[in-house]
Amino acid sequence: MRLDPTAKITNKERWGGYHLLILESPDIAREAVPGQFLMIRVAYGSRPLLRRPFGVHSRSDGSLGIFFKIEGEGTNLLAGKNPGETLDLIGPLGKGFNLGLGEEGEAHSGAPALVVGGGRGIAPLAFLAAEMRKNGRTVKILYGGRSRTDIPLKDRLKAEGGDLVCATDDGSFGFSGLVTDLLDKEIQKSPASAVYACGPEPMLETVNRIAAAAGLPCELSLEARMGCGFGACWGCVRRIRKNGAESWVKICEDGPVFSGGDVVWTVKG
Amino acid sequence: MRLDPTAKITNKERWGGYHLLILESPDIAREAVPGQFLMIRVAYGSRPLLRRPFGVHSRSDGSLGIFFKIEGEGTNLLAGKNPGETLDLIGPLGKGFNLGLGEEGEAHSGAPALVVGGGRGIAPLAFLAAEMRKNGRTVKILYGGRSRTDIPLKDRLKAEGGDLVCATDDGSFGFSGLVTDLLDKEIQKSPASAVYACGPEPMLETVNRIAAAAGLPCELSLEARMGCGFGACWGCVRRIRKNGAESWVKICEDGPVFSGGDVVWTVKG
Amino acid sequence: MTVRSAVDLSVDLGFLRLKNPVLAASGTFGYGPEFEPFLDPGRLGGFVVKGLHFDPRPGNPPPRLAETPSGLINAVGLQGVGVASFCEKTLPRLRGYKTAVIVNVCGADTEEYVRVVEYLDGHEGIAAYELNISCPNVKAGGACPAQSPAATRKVVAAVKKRSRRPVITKLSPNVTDVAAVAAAAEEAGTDAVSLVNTFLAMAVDVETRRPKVANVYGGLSGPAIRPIALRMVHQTASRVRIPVIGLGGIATASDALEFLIAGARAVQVGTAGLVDPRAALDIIDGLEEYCRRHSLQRLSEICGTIDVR
Amino acid sequence: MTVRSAVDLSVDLGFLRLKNPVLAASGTFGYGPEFEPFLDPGRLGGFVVKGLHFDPRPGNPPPRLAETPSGLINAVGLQGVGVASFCEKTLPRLRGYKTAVIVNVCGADTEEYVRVVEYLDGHEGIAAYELNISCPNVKAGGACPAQSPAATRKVVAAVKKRSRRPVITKLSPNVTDVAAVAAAAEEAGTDAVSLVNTFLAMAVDVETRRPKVANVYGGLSGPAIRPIALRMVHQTASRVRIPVIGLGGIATASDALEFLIAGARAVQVGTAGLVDPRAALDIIDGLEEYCRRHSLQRLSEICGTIDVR
Ligand SMILES: Cc1cc2nc3c(=O)[nH]c(=O)nc-3n(C[C@H](O)[C@H](O)[C@H](O)COP(=O)(O)OP(=O)(O)OC[C@H]3O[C@@H](n4cnc5c(N)ncnc54)[C@H](O)[C@@H]3O)c2cc1C
Ligand SMILES: Cc1cc2nc3c(=O)[nH]c(=O)nc-3n(C[C@H](O)[C@H](O)[C@H](O)COP(=O)(O)OP(=O)(O)OC[C@H]3O[C@@H](n4cnc5c(N)ncnc54)[C@H](O)[C@@H]3O)c2cc1C
Ligand SMILES: Cc1cc2nc3c(=O)[nH]c(=O)nc-3n(C[C@H](O)[C@H](O)[C@H](O)COP(=O)(O)O)c2cc1C
Ligand SMILES: Cc1cc2nc3c(=O)[nH]c(=O)nc-3n(C[C@H](O)[C@H](O)[C@H](O)COP(=O)(O)O)c2cc1C
Ligand code: FES
Ligand code: FES
Repeated sequence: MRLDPTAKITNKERWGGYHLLILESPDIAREAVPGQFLMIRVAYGSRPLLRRPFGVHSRSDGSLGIFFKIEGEGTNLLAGKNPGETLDLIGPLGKGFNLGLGEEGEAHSGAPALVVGGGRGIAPLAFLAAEMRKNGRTVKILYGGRSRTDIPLKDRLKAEGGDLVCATDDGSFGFSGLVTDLLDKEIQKSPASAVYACGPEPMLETVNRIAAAAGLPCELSLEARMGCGFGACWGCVRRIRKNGAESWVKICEDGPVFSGGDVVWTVKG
Repeated sequence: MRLDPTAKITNKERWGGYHLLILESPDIAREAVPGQFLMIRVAYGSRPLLRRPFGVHSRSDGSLGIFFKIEGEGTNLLAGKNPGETLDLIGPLGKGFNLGLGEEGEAHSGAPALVVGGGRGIAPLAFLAAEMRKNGRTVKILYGGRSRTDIPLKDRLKAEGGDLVCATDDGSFGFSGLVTDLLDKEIQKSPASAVYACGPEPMLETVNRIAAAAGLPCELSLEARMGCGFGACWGCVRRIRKNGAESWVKICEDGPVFSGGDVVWTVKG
Repeated sequence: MTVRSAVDLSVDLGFLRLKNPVLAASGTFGYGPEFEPFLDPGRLGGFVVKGLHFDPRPGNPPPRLAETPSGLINAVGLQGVGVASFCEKTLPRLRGYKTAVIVNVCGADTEEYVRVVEYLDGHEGIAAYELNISCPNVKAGGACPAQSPAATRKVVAAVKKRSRRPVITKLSPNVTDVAAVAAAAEEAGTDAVSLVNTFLAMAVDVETRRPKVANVYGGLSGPAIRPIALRMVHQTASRVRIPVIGLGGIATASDALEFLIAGARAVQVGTAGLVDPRAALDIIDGLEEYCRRHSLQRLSEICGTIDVR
Repeated sequence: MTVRSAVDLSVDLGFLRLKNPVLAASGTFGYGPEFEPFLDPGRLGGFVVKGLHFDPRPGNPPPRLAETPSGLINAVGLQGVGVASFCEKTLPRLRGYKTAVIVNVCGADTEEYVRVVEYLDGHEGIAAYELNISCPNVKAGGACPAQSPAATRKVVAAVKKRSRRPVITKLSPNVTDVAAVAAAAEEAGTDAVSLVNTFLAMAVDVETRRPKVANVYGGLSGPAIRPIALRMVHQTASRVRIPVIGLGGIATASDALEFLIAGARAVQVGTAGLVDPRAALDIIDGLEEYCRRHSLQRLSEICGTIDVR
């Protein structure tokens, strides 16, 4: 974890409201593992005031990629940055995915790991899939979005040589329906060793239920508005079960990746 | 006076910290007279919150020029705008110069009008000089700055065919000394019909004293931080003598140009 | 062809029906005519004229304004023309506007508030008074009646006894318990409360070591104060039965909706209108658009519907 | 070669000498170690540990944060590990820092404040206590002892009677007269006051009509509040003799200088450090640069030098 106030933007790509930026930041790149994230300062002055969190989407030779969707003021400002400009980053932050989930002594060890991304949730999963494949693990990516314009990385992920199945809610590309329906189908069809997911809350809850029902280990990357990203403000908590007891746990420090079984979906009281 | 939320920037020039922008805004351009100003929104959102005032520096075919110096956040943002982008303007605002000052029945009617600009104060005076010349009046511009880099418009003003004398505090170009010392010298040397000035407060106070001592009519363009620019907030007042009585008068509405004799320099009580 | 069903934006304050809930705030809309180049005042729910004392007032020396992050400090000090000049020179013009004209009434003491109201009572074309008992720029140190329930009660009761028109009492945010002051005003008979006036504030020029406004303290307005103003409006609306008019940093329809949902019956737009003189109209359009999107026939349905489970 | 004469940035609070006047504020600096990746804590004037109750506390449900123009609303609700865990697991590490460690002390009632202080008194490595009697995120509706001079007097007197260490009382801005509360704390024996804690505030999601923080109200911090905080610090410094520590929206050296010039003896940096974890260091460097530019040998010379003629 470190501050790099002058990470240079070396490349930029755009698909509608989705953007990819490549940032040169050798020290942070060296340390980053899949599932970790960066806190990026989108403006000086105070509008907006807080940094914005983005998962590490790719890594190569001292550079990191982030892939993001324009949601509001911060992401809009970020989308306006151009190669040659610099960005102020903190990273890598949080705990990443367990790349060996479901491999040791589990029922379907050796079967593909299913990686389920909804919309911009694909961001950290691309890095995860790439690293797992480097480790020799078989990976199948399930990539869903509302419409074909919401799965802009499909060609690239395909080109990277992996098994990829797409789903769109409106049926404009690939499987017609929710990516969770696709997951259900895939799990019925053939064995899998583990499920990793990132996306909107309702999707994650369903993924978790499906994985649990199938007896598959599952890791989910969660989100929350973050004040700092490095554990100092206690602003980003989520209800998590640890050794049987529930408590408010910091997503930025103990997450953003949690074991699906530890996440409490409905808090009582 | 009107709002033009989408005045297109058609040209941009830069000399160190000084910038020139050409804005396409036919309706405002048609109405503008020398000495009037524009209120320009430099950012959406609230950082900075208020518009910034800039004198009309030039006009041609439906376009207006503004010439400004980077002083802080607002001017810095403005300097970052590029041709093709649009700006949100209100204008033309305030009352302009009396272009016939010192012409009718005054002692030196026919002698040149002296136009004294200090630093960015040259901005509205360039438009004034151009219009007076169009009206057939002889104009001599006295243009002062700290150093040669602070009188970036010297070549251009010269090229526009006018009489121009420059002064720099450090003697790096033209007369060595304050532009007010130059004014003193010029007035001693040859007759003049009137004095118009814009620049820092201490300069204006001295210009006023020199003009008064020489018995010359004098108009000054004043500044104040402005909340609105169109008379609604009463934030921009200056002590002004009117019919013998002093009061706080709105610079944006009753100015920014005032007769030198009406300005109260030190307020008592 | 789709027929757009009409959205009813009107709000009923009991004593006054507004065509929509968006008013221009006092001191930021001049006397009214200043905005004619930019908008038809008839499109507004109403506007509040700049604060009027009985006699003309000189106001504070400059500098009167300082900018802060997302905020504006002003120390204008209620410079103004006085009631006589207002009624003679400005009011006739305002009568032509097809909107509610509310006059912001100021006073150095209870007696002056009453005198101003009595004078205005003799002239037509005013929908209501807004009692400005909360201006931080007049007394040294920023004290004002709205900082105490007792002082509030006194001024409001005295004015209500004489006024032939409805009275809105404008509250100060510079208090521990704004709802208690609102309750005092309600007891004393005010027809509505509006809040907030500006927050007493300060900025220092570190090079000269002098305050950035000559009056030392001034009033902070603008988006910076919105979250505090909104909390105060919510507290007040939860406490009193009279209508609450919310303001403080409103610049967009979404900002206005926050106040309405939190319990305000109408809103005022101040500083935002200085920056964008058409802000109030954009807000009105945005409210209509919101109603369509949420299939609301009447905007007033959402007032006070905040869900605080 | 020009020899740069040393600038003395140290400030003397009477009970505590700080190497420079810049402290990290409570709740925004974690327990301390969170910032080790970014800075050497030994460069700070000091830091205030996150608020500690006697027992561990669960804190409020999320969402706990909402962003507003130039501001941050938080409703963390003092989630924390409790004194025992702090003294056992964290304090030993803090003893290695070459800076003043101040512990922010919380309590549900006077008794708990006293219990926390007594427990901490048994452990070394703490320079002073900061009594947090001003957190708006604990009681429903945001009430706290610092909203009343009487309640403040009671807590401060009780703690001062037992504490073997200096006590800084942290004041709330949600009051009519902050200087009166400061005076009450002074009478009750506090060694210094720090102000301000956060402003009680609210934001509403207009699509869901729910508050943006689950606790309904939260505390507003950040640059938005600076002008109000600065006014309060000026009022307080003009009233009490004990040192005043100023905070609220400080993000740059110039911001810090505003507070020092207005009468603060030291400052704290809160929200700015969440955004830029090195903000406090940049401020210290900026203060030194200011002293050089203004040929000041000692920064403390400027404290309270505001010119309000
Ligand atoms: C650990 C982590 C990793 C993330 N990685 C990515 C990524 O790789 N790519 C990507 O596109 N997005 C990612 N996000 C979400 C991204 O941070 C938000 O979309 C962004 O902060 C929105 O900022 P904004 O100013 O554009 O929107 P705002 O105007 O601030 O908000 C717009 C909407 O987004 C919501 N939002 C704001 N901040 C967050 C947040 N921190 N988490 C969730 N929702 C938020 C708001 O509630 C609001 O509904 C990540 C979030 C977290 C917590
Ligand atoms: C009627 C009028 C016409 C003007 N015309 C021009 C022009 O043609 N060209 C030009 O370069 N400048 C002009 N100015 C000054 C220009 O408006 C300010 O330099 C600008 O607003 C500074 O904004 P900022 O955000 O960059 O600086 P800030 O960060 O806001 O302030 C930087 C410094 O400038 C001072 N300042 C800020 N606003 C004003 C203001 N309105 N008047 C005077 N000082 C101010 C501040 O006190 C501070 O010392 C004019 C001002 C007025 C009132
Ligand atoms: C320049 C200025 C002048 C003001 N004058 C008055 C006034 O005369 N009477 C009054 O009640 N409020 C006055 N106010 C306060 C506003 O009406 C309003 O309460 C405050 O600015 C908060 O709203 P805003 O953030 O939308 O501006 C003034 C505000 C400003 C900025
Ligand atoms: C996330 C967060 C947590 C806070 N926790 C505490 C706390 O535990 N104790 C306390 O006295 N103040 C707490 N505060 C208030 C700050 O210490 C400070 O008083 C306030 O934020 C204003 O300063 P700032 O604008 O520099 O942040 C907290 C503030 C924030 C933003
Ligand atoms: S974002 Fe600050 S603790 Fe997690
Ligand atoms: S700037 Fe608002 S009245 Fe002049």
